[in-house]
Amino acid sequence: MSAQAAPTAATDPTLKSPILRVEDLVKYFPTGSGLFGRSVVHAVDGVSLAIQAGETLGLVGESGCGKSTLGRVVVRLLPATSGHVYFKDTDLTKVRGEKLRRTRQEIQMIFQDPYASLNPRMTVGDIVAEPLRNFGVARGRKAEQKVQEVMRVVGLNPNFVNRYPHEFSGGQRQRIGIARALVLNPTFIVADEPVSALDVSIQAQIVNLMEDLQEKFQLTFLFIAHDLSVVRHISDRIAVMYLGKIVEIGPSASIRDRPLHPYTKVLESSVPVPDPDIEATRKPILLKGEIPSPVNPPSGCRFHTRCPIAQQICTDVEPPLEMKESGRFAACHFAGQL
Amino acid sequence: MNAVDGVSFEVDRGEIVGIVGESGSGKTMTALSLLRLIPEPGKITSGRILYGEKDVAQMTDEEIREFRGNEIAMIFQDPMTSLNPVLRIGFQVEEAMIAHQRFTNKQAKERVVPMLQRVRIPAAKDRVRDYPHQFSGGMRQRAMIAMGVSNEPSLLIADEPTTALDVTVQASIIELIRDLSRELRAAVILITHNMALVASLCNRVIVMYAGRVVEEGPTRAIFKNPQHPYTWSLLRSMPRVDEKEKERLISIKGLPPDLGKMPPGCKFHPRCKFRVDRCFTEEPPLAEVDPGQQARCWVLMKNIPDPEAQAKT
Amino acid sequence: MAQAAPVIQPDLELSYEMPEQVTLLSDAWRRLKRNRLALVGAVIIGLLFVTALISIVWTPYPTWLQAVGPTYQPPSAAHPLGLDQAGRDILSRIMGGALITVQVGVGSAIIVSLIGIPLGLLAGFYRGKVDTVISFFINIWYGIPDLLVALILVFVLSDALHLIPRGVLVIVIAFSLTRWMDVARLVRGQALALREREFVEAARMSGARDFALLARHILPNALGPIIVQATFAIPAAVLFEAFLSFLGLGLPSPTPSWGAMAADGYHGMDFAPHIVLAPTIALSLTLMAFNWVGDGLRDAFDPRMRR
Amino acid sequence: MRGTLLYIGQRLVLIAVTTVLVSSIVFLLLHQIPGNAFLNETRQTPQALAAELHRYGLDLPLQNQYVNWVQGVLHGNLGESLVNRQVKITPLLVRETSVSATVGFFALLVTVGLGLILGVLAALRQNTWVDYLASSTAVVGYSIPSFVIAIFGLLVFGHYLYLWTQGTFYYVPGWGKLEQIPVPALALGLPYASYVARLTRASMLETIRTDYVRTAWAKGLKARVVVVRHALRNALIPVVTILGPLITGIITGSVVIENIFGIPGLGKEFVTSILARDYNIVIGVFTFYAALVGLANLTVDVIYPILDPRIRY
Repeated sequence: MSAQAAPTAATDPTLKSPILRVEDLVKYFPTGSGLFGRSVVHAVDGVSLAIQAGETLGLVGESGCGKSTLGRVVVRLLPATSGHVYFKDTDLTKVRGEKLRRTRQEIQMIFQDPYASLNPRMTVGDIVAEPLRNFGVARGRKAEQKVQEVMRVVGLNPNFVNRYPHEFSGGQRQRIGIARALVLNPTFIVADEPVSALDVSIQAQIVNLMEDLQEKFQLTFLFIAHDLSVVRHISDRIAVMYLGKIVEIGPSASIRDRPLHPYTKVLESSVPVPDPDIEATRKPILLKGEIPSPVNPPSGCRFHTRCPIAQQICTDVEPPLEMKESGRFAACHFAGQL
Repeated sequence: MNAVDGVSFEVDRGEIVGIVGESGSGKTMTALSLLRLIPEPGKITSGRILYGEKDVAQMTDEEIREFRGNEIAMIFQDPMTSLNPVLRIGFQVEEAMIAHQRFTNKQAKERVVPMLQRVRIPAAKDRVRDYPHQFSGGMRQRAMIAMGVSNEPSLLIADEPTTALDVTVQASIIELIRDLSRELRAAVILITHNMALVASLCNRVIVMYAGRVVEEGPTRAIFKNPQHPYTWSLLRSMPRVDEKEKERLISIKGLPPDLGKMPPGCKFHPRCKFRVDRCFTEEPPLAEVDPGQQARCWVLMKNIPDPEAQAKT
Repeated sequence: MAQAAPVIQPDLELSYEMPEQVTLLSDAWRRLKRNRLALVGAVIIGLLFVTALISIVWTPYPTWLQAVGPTYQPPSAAHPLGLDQAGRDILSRIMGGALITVQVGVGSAIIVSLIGIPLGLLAGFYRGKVDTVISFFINIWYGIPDLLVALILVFVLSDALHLIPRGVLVIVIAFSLTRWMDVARLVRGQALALREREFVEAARMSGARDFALLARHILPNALGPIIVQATFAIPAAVLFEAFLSFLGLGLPSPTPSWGAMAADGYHGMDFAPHIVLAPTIALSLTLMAFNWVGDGLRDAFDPRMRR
Repeated sequence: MRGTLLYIGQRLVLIAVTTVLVSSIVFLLLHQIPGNAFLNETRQTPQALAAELHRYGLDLPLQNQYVNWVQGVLHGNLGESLVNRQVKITPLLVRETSVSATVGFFALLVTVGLGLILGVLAALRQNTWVDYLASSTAVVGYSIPSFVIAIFGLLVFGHYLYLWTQGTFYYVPGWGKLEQIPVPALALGLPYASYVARLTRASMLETIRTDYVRTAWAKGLKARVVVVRHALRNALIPVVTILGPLITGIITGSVVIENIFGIPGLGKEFVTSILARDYNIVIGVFTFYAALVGLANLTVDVIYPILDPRIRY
């Protein structure tokens, strides 16, 4: 590692103690098992980022941008096509078998769909206790106590250990999912759209809970969501993804005040605010065309087909994700000009 | 079980009214009942739906058929499942126009492409022969809107029209609805769970909870000066994209009530932080609190000093 | 933010009553009990099993005994279902036939499941080469008249090669060898779909090993459709046996197979229809009962399909 | 279009491979059997027997016999009957196939026609006597094996009808007259018709509740248009998917039906030749069956995308 090398998003010098570093991560999915020629979906295409211990990094993007895939590759639910994911000092893309299984003690995941992420045939107690059982951490009475303790922490009545998931409401189920993720005392949690399936009034409960837990247990979150308002609220830093690539990373507040990438700007301008006075003057920047297919992504900058300020160079040369200011990275030839 | 109980409101020509509420609040049922589209075995047990002088609830089957899509059109939440997967987009729009004899088959055919262009579907000429699965979510919703406005109805009901869509697409669909309502001078009822969307599009807001209207009034009043604790808390439970300082969200504890197990008294009292004894036993009426603004509450937010502090405990 | 670590104030939601506790299985059972057709089916199946058990120790006359009275004798007090063309007591033979039916049906359902479930799980869960091979068999079999292959198998295995004597066993084996693909296909599809479900991913994240994933998460959730499929395998096997025996290719002569009895009576149909009526009604009732219970189970496990 | 032709081409190759493969299995199975049709003949000199064996190539090692047989199949030559010497199998089976196909076609007509009509009626008149009658017929009908229906058919049409009409109407089993088709076709088709009726009813009830049918109502379309164009068309899709297995079932069922009614088709030939140990014919019939089932499945798969544009090859 030479001293002159420009910092990348994976080696962000403003992060004092990164717990996770993702370098040039690529995930392709083969598609169409046609006999003649096969194509690949470029779901995640060269992503680099780093997460500071104890922070929440928000990963935001629209459907199909690859944010969920990225989350799953990071925790190794999916194997990477290429690239590295360093957690502390181990490269998660290289471990396998029993060693991979052991990493689950430190890395956990909260899932989007509180209906689909709980096994309908298991009681809540069994669901929350499963990680304990798989790792032989606690058994019998001790496991029971641990389960009840965790349930209390996430705001569930511990008397309901023998109930089945379908007897709970969406918000309660999401709490069960959080309890399962917490029971092994992990350090890093990937939360994949944890509130998007919930009603507004319930979303706030879960968001508050996650904030409390983070403070109490010094957790590090990768918080994946499509809703910029939620991501803004919960995250210290935000990464914006478009068509398999990260277009901008930076501290949440500075992105809000002055987005560097045109796509970030478009996204910011599109989200309505519950205030009729602001809404009366807000003018969303409307994008032309449709999101291109990840099977056949555009040349150069992937956003150039829809970008309001695109020029010839954007079609020809792909802009790297580079540090534009201290701690702020953007992949754009004309960063900050929209 | 009453999914919707004693809901009254009116919509004027050219007005955009928002009905907000969470799932199970009865907002969709209210909208469906306007066109008598409530799924079996549900039915309208009492009340009138006056459209001008006509009562929709009393119409014969043929009358209601002539009425649907002609006077009142509806746009549904999920554009994927709401379009027939085996019929071409153009045909589905055409069909809506022929149904009311406003246009001959030939006229309808000729109007399809302009109609799709009007809802800003690019390359409409080539895409009329596409099937719904060949359209993106946003384009499908545009096609739904084209179908809805093809007979120039005077009221358009949009049931969560952007919930299934990405935020950048949502922005353009909302613009489209705004523009069309202006061009057609049609009234719009926007049904949504998203308060921010209401702030951006509507003149007036109806807030529903547990099958009832809990608050109603001009958009500005509702957002700046909400009187019902539910409206007030809902506004503070949503994170805002322009949030300057990280403030803890005010969450509404518990869950909305089950249709089968409605609490006595005010339906919101089990979750309400400002309740008084009366709320437990007696259901408040929807009463005027300010000119044009009504709320269904015994307490009213204006009578509570420093509600923020009280809500956070 | 120099506060002390916040004390978490959980929203215990204690004030909310939970609905009465119901497990998925008990819920399915409740739905099944409300299905009248399935109940009638269950009663008929119950009778069939009881009859089969009784026939092991007692029938009014030995099923093979000829000339217990005049041939072709219509139903009478002594012989409630009459006598057949060889003067055998039809009631006794119907009872004996019940035992054969139960053996064929239940035996086939078990063997089909024993072959199909593991293969389907392997193919669906591990995909890759295992899946390619198993799917190849499934696809080939999907495109051929499998019962006719089974028919030839019975003929070859017992008559021609004398490997297995003609009897219930060879029929069960031939049927299972050609029909395990049904179960395998279903289980494979279930496993393929379930392995992508979030709760299986969550179990992986919980550190579950493959065996635990299969045994605790995938199989229990696929059990409903498997039970339904296995239930439908019973009438299919029973029908196959009847079909073979009717053609004279199934169970050998004195065996009281319902199919063979129908074939026996078929020639004297115009003057002694009772000989053909008894076995065909017994057979149809049995098939109906299993189909009704199968339908009931399907509706119970999958409320979406409910009428 | 090119894709479809390519697909059909691939499938035809696959059918050919499957047919040869499955027939090979049958060939090899049957050639494991010691003895053959000749051994049953008593008055035969060893020389004559050897000559016969040689003529049929049965004196060759198994692998040579197999190669000869495969070459024959690829040229459309299935050899000669072992029992009726010098009778060429291919033309015989082609003739018999046309007989079986006629019965099978009418059975399919009963299955699909009757099944669809009953299913749609039951769904449209859900929970009325029409529904109860159709549903209970179906629920009984699909459990009665076709040979049982055949026996009852014979009893009624061949025996009781003769008695009741003093011999005016009488059904004669056999083949060659038009009036000999309906009873076997009904016997063969009824169980499956019941199955189709049940499936159609369930599928119809499901589509009637879909969002796109609600959209069709909201457009103000006439009830007939909603039911036929929007509901029925989509309800047919799952019905088409089971046509393949249905045809396999009808072919299997025809084996026993043809024997009961004395119809000189493939099924009768199949049983006769098994009992007579005329293995060449058994293998031949099987080759025909495998090809028929393959072609039937292919036909269904080609029809499928016409009904459901989401499917493309």
